[in-house]
Amino acid sequence: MWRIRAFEELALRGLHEKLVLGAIHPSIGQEAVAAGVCPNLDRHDVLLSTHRGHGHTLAKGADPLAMMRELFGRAGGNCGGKGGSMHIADFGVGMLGANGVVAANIVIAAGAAHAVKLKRESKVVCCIFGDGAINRGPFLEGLNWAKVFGLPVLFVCEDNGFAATTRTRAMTAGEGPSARARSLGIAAEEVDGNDVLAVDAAARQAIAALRDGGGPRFLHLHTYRLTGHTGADPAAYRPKEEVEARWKDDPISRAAALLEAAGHPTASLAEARNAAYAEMIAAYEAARETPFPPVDQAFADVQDVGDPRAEAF
Amino acid sequence: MWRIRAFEELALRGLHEKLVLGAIHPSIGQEAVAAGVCPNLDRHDVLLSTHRGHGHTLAKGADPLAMMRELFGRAGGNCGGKGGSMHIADFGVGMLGANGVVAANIVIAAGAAHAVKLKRESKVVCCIFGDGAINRGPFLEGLNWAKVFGLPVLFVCEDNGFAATTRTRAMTAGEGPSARARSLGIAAEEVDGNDVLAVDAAARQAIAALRDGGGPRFLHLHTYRLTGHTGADPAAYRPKEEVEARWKDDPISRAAALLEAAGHPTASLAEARNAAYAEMIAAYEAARETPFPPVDQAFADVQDVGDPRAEAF
Amino acid sequence: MPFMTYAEASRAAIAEEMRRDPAVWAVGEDLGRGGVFGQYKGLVEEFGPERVSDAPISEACIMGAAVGAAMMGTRPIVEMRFSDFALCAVDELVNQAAKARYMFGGQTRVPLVVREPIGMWRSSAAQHSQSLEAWYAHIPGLVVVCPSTPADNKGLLKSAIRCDDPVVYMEHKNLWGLEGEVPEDDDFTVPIGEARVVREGGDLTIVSWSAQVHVCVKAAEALATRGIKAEVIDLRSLWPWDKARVLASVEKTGRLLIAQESVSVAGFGAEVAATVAERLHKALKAPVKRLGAPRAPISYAPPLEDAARVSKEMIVNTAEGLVRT
Amino acid sequence: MPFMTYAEASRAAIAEEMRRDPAVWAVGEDLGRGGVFGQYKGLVEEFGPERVSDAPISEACIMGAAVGAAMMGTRPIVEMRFSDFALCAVDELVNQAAKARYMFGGQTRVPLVVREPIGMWRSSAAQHSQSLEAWYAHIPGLVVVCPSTPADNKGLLKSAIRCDDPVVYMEHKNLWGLEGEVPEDDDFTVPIGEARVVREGGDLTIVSWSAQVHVCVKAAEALATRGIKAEVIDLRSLWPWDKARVLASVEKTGRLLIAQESVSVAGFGAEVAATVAERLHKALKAPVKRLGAPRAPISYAPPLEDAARVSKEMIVNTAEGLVRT
Ligand SMILES: Cc1ncc(C[n+]2csc(CCOP(=O)(O)OP(=O)(O)O)c2C)c(N)n1
Ligand SMILES: Cc1ncc(C[n+]2csc(CCOP(=O)(O)OP(=O)(O)O)c2C)c(N)n1
Ligand SMILES: [Mg+2]
Ligand SMILES: [Mg+2]
Repeated sequence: MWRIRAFEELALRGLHEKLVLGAIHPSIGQEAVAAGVCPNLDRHDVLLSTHRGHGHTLAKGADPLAMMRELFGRAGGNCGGKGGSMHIADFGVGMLGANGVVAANIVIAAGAAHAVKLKRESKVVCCIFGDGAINRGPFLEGLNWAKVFGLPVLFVCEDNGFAATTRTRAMTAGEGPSARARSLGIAAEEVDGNDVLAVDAAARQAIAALRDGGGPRFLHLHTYRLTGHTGADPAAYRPKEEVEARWKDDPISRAAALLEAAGHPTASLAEARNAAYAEMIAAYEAARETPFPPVDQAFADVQDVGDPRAEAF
Repeated sequence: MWRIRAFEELALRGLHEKLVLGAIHPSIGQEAVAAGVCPNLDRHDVLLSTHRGHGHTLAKGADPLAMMRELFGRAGGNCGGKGGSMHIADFGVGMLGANGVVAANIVIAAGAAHAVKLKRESKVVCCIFGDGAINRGPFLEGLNWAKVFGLPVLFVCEDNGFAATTRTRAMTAGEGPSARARSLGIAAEEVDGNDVLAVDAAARQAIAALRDGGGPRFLHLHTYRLTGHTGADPAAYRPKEEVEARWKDDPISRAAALLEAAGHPTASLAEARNAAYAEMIAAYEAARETPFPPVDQAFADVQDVGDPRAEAF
Repeated sequence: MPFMTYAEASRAAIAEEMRRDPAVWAVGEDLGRGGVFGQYKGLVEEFGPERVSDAPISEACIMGAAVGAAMMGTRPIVEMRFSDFALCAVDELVNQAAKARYMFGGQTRVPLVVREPIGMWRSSAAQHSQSLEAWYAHIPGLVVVCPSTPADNKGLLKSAIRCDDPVVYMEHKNLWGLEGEVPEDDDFTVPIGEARVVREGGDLTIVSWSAQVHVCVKAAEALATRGIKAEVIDLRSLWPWDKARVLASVEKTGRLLIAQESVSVAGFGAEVAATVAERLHKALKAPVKRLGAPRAPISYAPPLEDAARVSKEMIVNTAEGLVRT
Repeated sequence: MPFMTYAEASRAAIAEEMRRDPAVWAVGEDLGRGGVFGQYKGLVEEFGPERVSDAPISEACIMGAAVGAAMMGTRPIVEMRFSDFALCAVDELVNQAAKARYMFGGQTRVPLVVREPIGMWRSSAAQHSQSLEAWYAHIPGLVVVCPSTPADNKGLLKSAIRCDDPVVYMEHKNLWGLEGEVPEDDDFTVPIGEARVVREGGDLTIVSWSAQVHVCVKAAEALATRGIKAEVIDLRSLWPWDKARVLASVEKTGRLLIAQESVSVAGFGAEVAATVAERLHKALKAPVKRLGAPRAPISYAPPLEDAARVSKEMIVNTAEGLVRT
């Protein structure tokens, strides 16, 4: 979790220093979701994420330097600098992408799992999305699909209470994500998403069930976004007291307290924290030194047939 | 119900005589849905239907001659011959259209009810759709919307067990329509859709609740399509015995038996039947004598600004 | 005349029309807090949350509900946030809104305005940078408007709200902060379908729309220093588009250059070029010429993003080439 | 060479490619019973319901799932039934399938084929008659194919299935029953991007694609009886499109007529016309000319539906006008 926190704090610094040029969506305060879910996936398992995907991507094993380069739009970024934060992806570690369109990855995840089934592979697919995503059609279509075809997908609703500036509760009918999943015959569990151990346990169990071929599973994880929606959002739409109160529930502090209580020396925790920051600062420095990709990359990887250049023949 | 049956049998005759040129989707065997639901709506209430909408439209009060003309593509059809069966509509009686896109009317109905609320009118909106429609995204989005905004919509799932050649059961996860509605906090009731009295009672109650401002309601009506999906479909994908067995459950025969048991003279039933056929035969004959619309109608009602003709200036 | 930004001008247009006509309302995600670009700021305070309504993340339902609400006598303004997200609601716009009036034989109308901000905007990458105005110009039943100045954004948005047809209203994200003089008059509107001659000239005609117009004007200024007088025409709307004005200009200049930010292949520039070539073949002193984006998605990295732009230099060089032919 | 229909040719193409490559599979509504036009008949019997899969009515998920499945190493064929319904899945096609390879910097590919039957077909009216090939030609990342004959439908569909890019494959509903000779050879493919010269001639070039090609051929026959030799070119694919072939032909004939079934305004004909006008201005003996549908939805009533068609007579008359200029 410290690695995620450090990465995003540096990404925010990059934003202010105009090294990061597009929008970034920090997951500060939500790290227990990434840290609790993703380590339960093997490297060859597949993960799909959201616009708020740095943490998930790191936790799936992506290289922070390549990620920082991507956020800076530099050569050697995971996507060669062409995607940026909202399209961060590392197919080498089974991370099939953040997505700039809310809920779009839900149907893509269903299809990834469909391929797993067709190819008789043993992989599982995990798809993380926000609480705002459950009101889009693909949520219904993708969950229905996964259940109908009995596919190994773990759907994870990372519920931070907000969709941009809007409290999702006000725009969500009924009891919410789990009730919807259950109405589709999908076993669903609700967990405190800031309790990394609880998330870990629930994810482990659900993923084991997937591997046993029981069809899709659903986790609803309650958390809170401690920052603005984007790096530029002051989040003036919620009272300061609310945010302050939620800082007390910071998943990192909670985990640290647990570890301390379990006898972990405070020094070793500080060490972990310092190592995380050192790693991410190094990534930051190295990324800023990396050049932008060569301009001809703008015309590469478009498609095999047909030349993208307007003047081409 | 006899009027609907007679209308559609004549429409099928029109298909075979090449008077009806596009596809038609008969609701033969499903008439109790239209006859049970629609008379509970006032004329100024609003109805939205499906590609299989002749019965609903008639039961909402549309003129069968104008409808038959529409099916024949003639002048004086409800849509001036421009829509045909799949776009049958009669805004004069609050029938806002069949729709060629499955589930599309669910979100449009939510919006119609939104206007009712904004204008502080007392109308209610009724939206009928098939069991196949519940797997499309607009089902989720429209129901969620109606509930979130507390809108007066009666959602009616006309469940005939099939989506074209596919048994919907096989493509539908979970317990089905009502469970999904309930997961969105919408009160839902399941009714024998071939029992016109039961449908009528359920619809009456639900519509009364709408008028009391309780937000959307949901009815799930079980029925069976006794014909093919379209007028041209031999429905070879289901055993003859299945269809024969279902003919015993024909809602018209069931209603007739009830009426007879209640002491209605058989003759008066036959009279009603004969009157229905006479009415529809007259519509058929009058429609076939009606000319096609003038060609310049192809360019009318496109839009106020800009001329649709390619050569126009 | 007061000075205001393109975003402020749109707010003024909506406020005036909402005051004028109680049937007008707006719906979209985050509108209660002013919208993602602040283009609804202050409106909920004046008109309340029913008429400036939040929405769930349900683009298909936002659009579809607007269709139903429009058929029932209200006049919704639909906010899609980025035109890219409107791709989640294409059935509702193209199969429903655009066709309802026609396929129901004139029984209904669908007076709605869909705001779909377009264009490249500081490293927004492939899913937040598209300009698909050509798509909607191709769809019968839709009106397509692409304002380039604050005054036009007020006047055209007011016309769009008053229009009885569905209007795809495409503001450019890079223009939100652009300032300019904007008439205060409540009755000020800009008619849809009339191009604006931004700059007169007799040597060649440059046709453009949306943010690209400003690049064309800079190019025309540079051309003027080289003795070339370019007439710059801002189409303002793509359907209907002001054929008469464009043809009259090209008849005068004998040369046509079209510059667009959107992808060149099958873009709207092709329609303009083809129309002029069809009608003014003999009057043309040089071939018609288009400049547009390559057929590649938009990149995040700035130098790659820039590779998709039609720059002032490209316009100047191409225009010179045409005139020196 | 065996004789078969356009629909049968497509079945043969799929069967051969499914035998050849176990990664190929098909998914869509009603496929298990042969598909709504019988274009999958017999396939489920040979390949089983996993590889010829039914689907719920979930166009967005059919398309989106295909994107995921394609990224994971399978090669889905997606059936949309009518291209109109593909409008329920535009985000999945345009924001996801078309852009994934690029925006992830080449880390993945999305080898899928979307079958989207287009065109007017016996009173199908506004929501079942559209031809939106121009839309997809405008979208970077997509390949667009519009076969007009049984042989091409086999050869191009096989190429589409083998292609590593997402292909929008638009068959014309009115051609399903068209018969023609079709090579049996498993290795027979038609390369994407090569136009077909249907008929040679030196007086003018007629460019078309999809079902409209057959109307053009009839028009060319009629023109021949009047002493006018028209060269008819079937583009076969709109992206990439065979510019070289079209330009060479117009260089020879000096005249270009484009005929398309789809709406003329902002249609693909504009791209062809603009390209030729840009490059061959001096070689043109007459203005380029387009014929296409009016900018109106398609009607149900046959005489109104016909009013949207580009007829043989219109082509003949326009061609004569160009040649007699
Ligand atoms: C289809 C679509 N609609 C709207 C947006 C704009 N948008 C980006 S993030 C966001 C909020 C998403 O909320 P949620 O799913 O809860 O995720 P969170 O941001 O809270 O992590 C919105 C509305 C989008 N990207 N895609
Ligand atoms: C979005 C969309 N997908 C597919 C179709 C083709 N189609 C027409 S009717 C139909 C079956 C619909 O089933 P259901 O909703 O149960 O209605 P029913 O036909 O049984 O009345 C299908 C798949 C369509 N019209 N629209
Ligand atoms: Mg959220
Ligand atoms: Mg059904």
